[in-house]
Amino acid sequence: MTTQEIFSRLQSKFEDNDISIETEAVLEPFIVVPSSLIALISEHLCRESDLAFDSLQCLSGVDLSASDETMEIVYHLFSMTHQHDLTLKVIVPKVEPHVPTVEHVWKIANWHEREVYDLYGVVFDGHSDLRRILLPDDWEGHPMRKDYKEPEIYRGMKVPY
Amino acid sequence: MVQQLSSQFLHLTSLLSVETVTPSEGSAPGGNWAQAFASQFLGFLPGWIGLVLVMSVVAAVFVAVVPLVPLVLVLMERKVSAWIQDRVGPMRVGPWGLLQTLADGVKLIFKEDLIPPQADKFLFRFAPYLIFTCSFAVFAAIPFSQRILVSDLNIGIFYIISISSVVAIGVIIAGWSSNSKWSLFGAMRSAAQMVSYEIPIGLSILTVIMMAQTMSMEGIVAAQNGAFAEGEPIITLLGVEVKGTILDWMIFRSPFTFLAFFVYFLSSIAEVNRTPFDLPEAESELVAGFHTEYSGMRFAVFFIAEYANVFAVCAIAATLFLGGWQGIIDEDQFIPGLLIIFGKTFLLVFVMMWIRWTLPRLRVDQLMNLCWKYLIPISFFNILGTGIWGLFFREDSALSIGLSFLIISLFVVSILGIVFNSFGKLKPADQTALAGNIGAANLQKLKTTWNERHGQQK
Amino acid sequence: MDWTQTLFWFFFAMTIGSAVFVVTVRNLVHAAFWLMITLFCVAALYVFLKADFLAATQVVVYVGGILVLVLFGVMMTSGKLDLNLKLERGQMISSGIISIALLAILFLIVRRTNWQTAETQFDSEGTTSSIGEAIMGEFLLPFEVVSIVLLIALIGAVLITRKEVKKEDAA
Amino acid sequence: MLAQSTASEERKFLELKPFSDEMVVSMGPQHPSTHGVLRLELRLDGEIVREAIPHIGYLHRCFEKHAENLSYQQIVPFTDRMDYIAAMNQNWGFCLAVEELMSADPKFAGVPERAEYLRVLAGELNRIASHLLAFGTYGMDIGAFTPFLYAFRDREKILLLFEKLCGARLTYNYIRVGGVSRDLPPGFLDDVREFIDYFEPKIDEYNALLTNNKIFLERTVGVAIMDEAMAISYGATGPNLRGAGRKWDLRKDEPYSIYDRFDFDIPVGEEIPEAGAVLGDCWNRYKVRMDEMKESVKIIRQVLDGGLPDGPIVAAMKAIRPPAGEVFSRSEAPRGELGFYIVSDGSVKPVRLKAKSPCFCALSALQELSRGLMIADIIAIIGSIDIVMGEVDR
Repeated sequence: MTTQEIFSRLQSKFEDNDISIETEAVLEPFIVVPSSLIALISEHLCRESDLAFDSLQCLSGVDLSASDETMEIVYHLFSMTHQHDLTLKVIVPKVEPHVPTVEHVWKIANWHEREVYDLYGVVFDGHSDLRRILLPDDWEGHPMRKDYKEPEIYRGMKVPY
Repeated sequence: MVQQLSSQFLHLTSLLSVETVTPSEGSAPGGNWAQAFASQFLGFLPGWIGLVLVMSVVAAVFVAVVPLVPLVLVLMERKVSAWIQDRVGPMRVGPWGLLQTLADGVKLIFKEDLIPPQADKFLFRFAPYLIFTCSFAVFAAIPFSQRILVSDLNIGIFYIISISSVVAIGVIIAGWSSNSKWSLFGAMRSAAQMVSYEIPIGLSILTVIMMAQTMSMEGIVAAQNGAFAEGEPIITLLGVEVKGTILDWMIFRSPFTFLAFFVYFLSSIAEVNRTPFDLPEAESELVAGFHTEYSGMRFAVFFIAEYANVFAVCAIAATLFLGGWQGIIDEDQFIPGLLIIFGKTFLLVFVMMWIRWTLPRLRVDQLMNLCWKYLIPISFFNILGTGIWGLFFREDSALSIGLSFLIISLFVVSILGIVFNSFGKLKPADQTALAGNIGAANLQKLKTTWNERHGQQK
Repeated sequence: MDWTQTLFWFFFAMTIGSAVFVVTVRNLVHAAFWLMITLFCVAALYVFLKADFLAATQVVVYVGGILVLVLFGVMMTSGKLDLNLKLERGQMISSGIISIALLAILFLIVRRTNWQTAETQFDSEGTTSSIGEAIMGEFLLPFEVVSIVLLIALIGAVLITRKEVKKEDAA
Repeated sequence: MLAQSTASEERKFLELKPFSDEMVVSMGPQHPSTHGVLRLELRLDGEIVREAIPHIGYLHRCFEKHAENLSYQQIVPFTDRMDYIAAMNQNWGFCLAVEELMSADPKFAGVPERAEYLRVLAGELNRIASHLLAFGTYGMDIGAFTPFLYAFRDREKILLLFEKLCGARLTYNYIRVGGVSRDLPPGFLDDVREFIDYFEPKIDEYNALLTNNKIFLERTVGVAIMDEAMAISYGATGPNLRGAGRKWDLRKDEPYSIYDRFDFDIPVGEEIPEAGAVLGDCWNRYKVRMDEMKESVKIIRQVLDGGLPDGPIVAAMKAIRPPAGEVFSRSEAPRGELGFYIVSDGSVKPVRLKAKSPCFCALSALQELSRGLMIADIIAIIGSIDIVMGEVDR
């Protein structure tokens, strides 16, 4: 199933919402969904037998530039059953970003979301164990953001060397 | 030359006999020996001071000489493992790396002796010595030839069991006092393991005691001497009287002792914490188990004690089941008994090393399963069988030994037959399963690859 | 004084001294350690009595078995070793009375027993065979009864400590 | 004869009622068998593990942040440091992603054929080296020391080949965007042939030594079953997924490079009721790796027999400046599917680079896998999912 078909499926299912597709001038088309819907849509995509996106390939945060007001969270989905793939994007504000978790849909989302929380500061609502994963627990800030300023001192150690 | 040396060694070692400690008059020959020695050379001193002096010297010699055995074993282990693993092993220190262990020992002595700040310092220091003492005290009752025996106790083998059971305490104390959770785990595992495996060991030894009807180590060795030929030489070859045979050895005396030997050997591997039963110090699970926190000389002491234990259990196996210091030649020992028992012991030690460098490690529950569900029932069966065997054959005769040999060979042949016959008929999946059971697939595959290669060369 | 007597008194003093430590030391594992010394010294005293089999049994059973289990139990409660083991006044009095009573009984027994003196001839073959004959002969019935009691205790212990639940729907 | 392996089946359903307090032990970051600096927070009831919580990040080197400040070619050496056991495949995965991104650019002619062959050769050799290490260390985890040394003996030969090929033994930086860094040294193909002729019978020897060993079977068969659904949900790929019985290999199912030209099988786990082996248990995960080595040998043999085409080894291009856009590209590394998500704004540096590490996904399943098993089983699991912390932490 192509992204376009899936998009129309989603549109008919979630009528009143602002789901859009980007196919022009990109290598891989993707669908932009509102952040409040991502959990529902994910569940739909995973559970429907003809979609059956049973595998979450990757969940990444993207911050394109320091001047932007928003960040993206990108979901790369893949169906092992039908061997088709799909890219979902969620746009979140940089100030207090909140996204519902998809942990209950794909178990791997647990760690991926922790990583995005760690590096971008996106809070995944409903996540069972939202802690930092790669950085120390007491690290300040979210370093993968473009506007991140590294601290001068961490636990008495000089950080920039 | 060797006999001279060994008799001199006897002069020293026999003085350490426990009889000298007991308040006895004329009952213990060993005591007399030491007293005579003391009064002859140290007569100017009050009797008991001289005796204590002599005993101290002997003990010092004993403690100085016996650690040479672990020294050799460590090197042997490294070389054997190297050969098995397609390497050369230590090569730099001395010719063929012969002095490697010595160098390691020196290194360990000069290493900083670390004691974790949270450790129970008194027990932490004490534990290695407890293990060391117990490991070496065992040697006092092992007869290394007809003359080299520190003390021929009435309860020889029982004394060995009792002393070696104390090692478990040393391990527990070492693990607990380190105040490290890994050490504690090692200690708890070893407590469970050693206490459990003492049972099959004890029961297997009991079958031998039942056959020999004595607990004295000398007595057990004597019981394996010429029962078949009843003191008369079977054959005289080139002027040498061949008196005993291998069939006199305890292992072949009845089918049950044959089984008991393997039970004993397996359990003793567990008792000395070696792969596949090295759970107390499983390095991939517990870092180093009970001696995780030890360093320097204290670690070396553990190490030495471990190898002393290995040697001791193998020497005991050789004594109980394989005829001890006796060869199959005459009583005057054409080859010195010391060499014979060392040969037998090192053979068993080699098998232990072979096993260690080949097999993976069991899990705790499997270890306990093996002990409680297999080895202990087999041991009880052995005891029952030995009792019944003893009822039928009150004295060992040509009949009993022949029958025993027949049963054992039938047993072995049938097992081998089952294994090799059925193997080719199985599906690959079954082969895998069976291979797990007996390792025959390993043989089979090696055989085919060998054949292929040699076929190709032709 | 003969040197053997010196040794005897040495072991005697060690037994009493380490036993005192067992009850006074605060740390449970240290107490177990001193108990080990006590048991060893008692074994040594058995040797003086020429009861070699008994001495070895003492070491196997008490040191190699029971003490290991004691230590095992202590380690299971690891982390709780710093408990304040101070007694209540009431416990103090009651335990004092019991101890004194026990001491009195022991003393009476010691006084009334007809101790065999040094003239008694020991079998130089050791005591092993006579013990074996006694157990397998005169005291066969008590021996068997004791073994059955132990077996029952063993089974009971296994039942109590290890409860395995088979969960059919676990997968 | 000792036991059918019913014990392991029993243990699957074994639940011990807790009688003692929980004990919390840190396994790692310094521990012999956590394969690097993994820390497991073990909550134990005696030997039984109630919960094993992985803590990662001890080897976090900010790969993704670094990458945002480097040109594409400069990132390649950083990928070496991800999975340092299979650095070739990491290079390759990254280059594939960049090349896919550049394919929109008409000036980019694509990777020359000779380079593709060289990549396959290097990649498959490295797969063997990686699986050898997995096999050796797994043996050591289970307690057998000797397989480890055998594995290293043979891995050494591969490392020597790589040293000839690119001068490095561990971090190769060989596969570059658009091709490979240098051509074959003289006599290299003969050396490779000599090696695979030597190595192929060794696999059977290793199977005889370890795979079919009774104790090894007891330890691994039926332990920590990760079935297909669970593996997919956790994103576990590669041998971990194939061990669960799913025949899925990007080299076959979504062939990249020139893998469609080669004839090879995809080994999957198998049920062996007699031995108690269940799909997705530790043994099957391990066994798949052993079988994959044979398949890699097959591929290498085809590369050697087919004859390498002549030609350039790197695509002609001025600067690596992919057009704006984004791409998510996957490749089959020894430890599973390695994905790179690259967002480009048309400059020489990526705006965002995310590496989707197979070990990261597989490791996240550890917590669920280890519940109710024993300490020794935890070791068996870590070894069987074959993690490299450099890749997990990036």
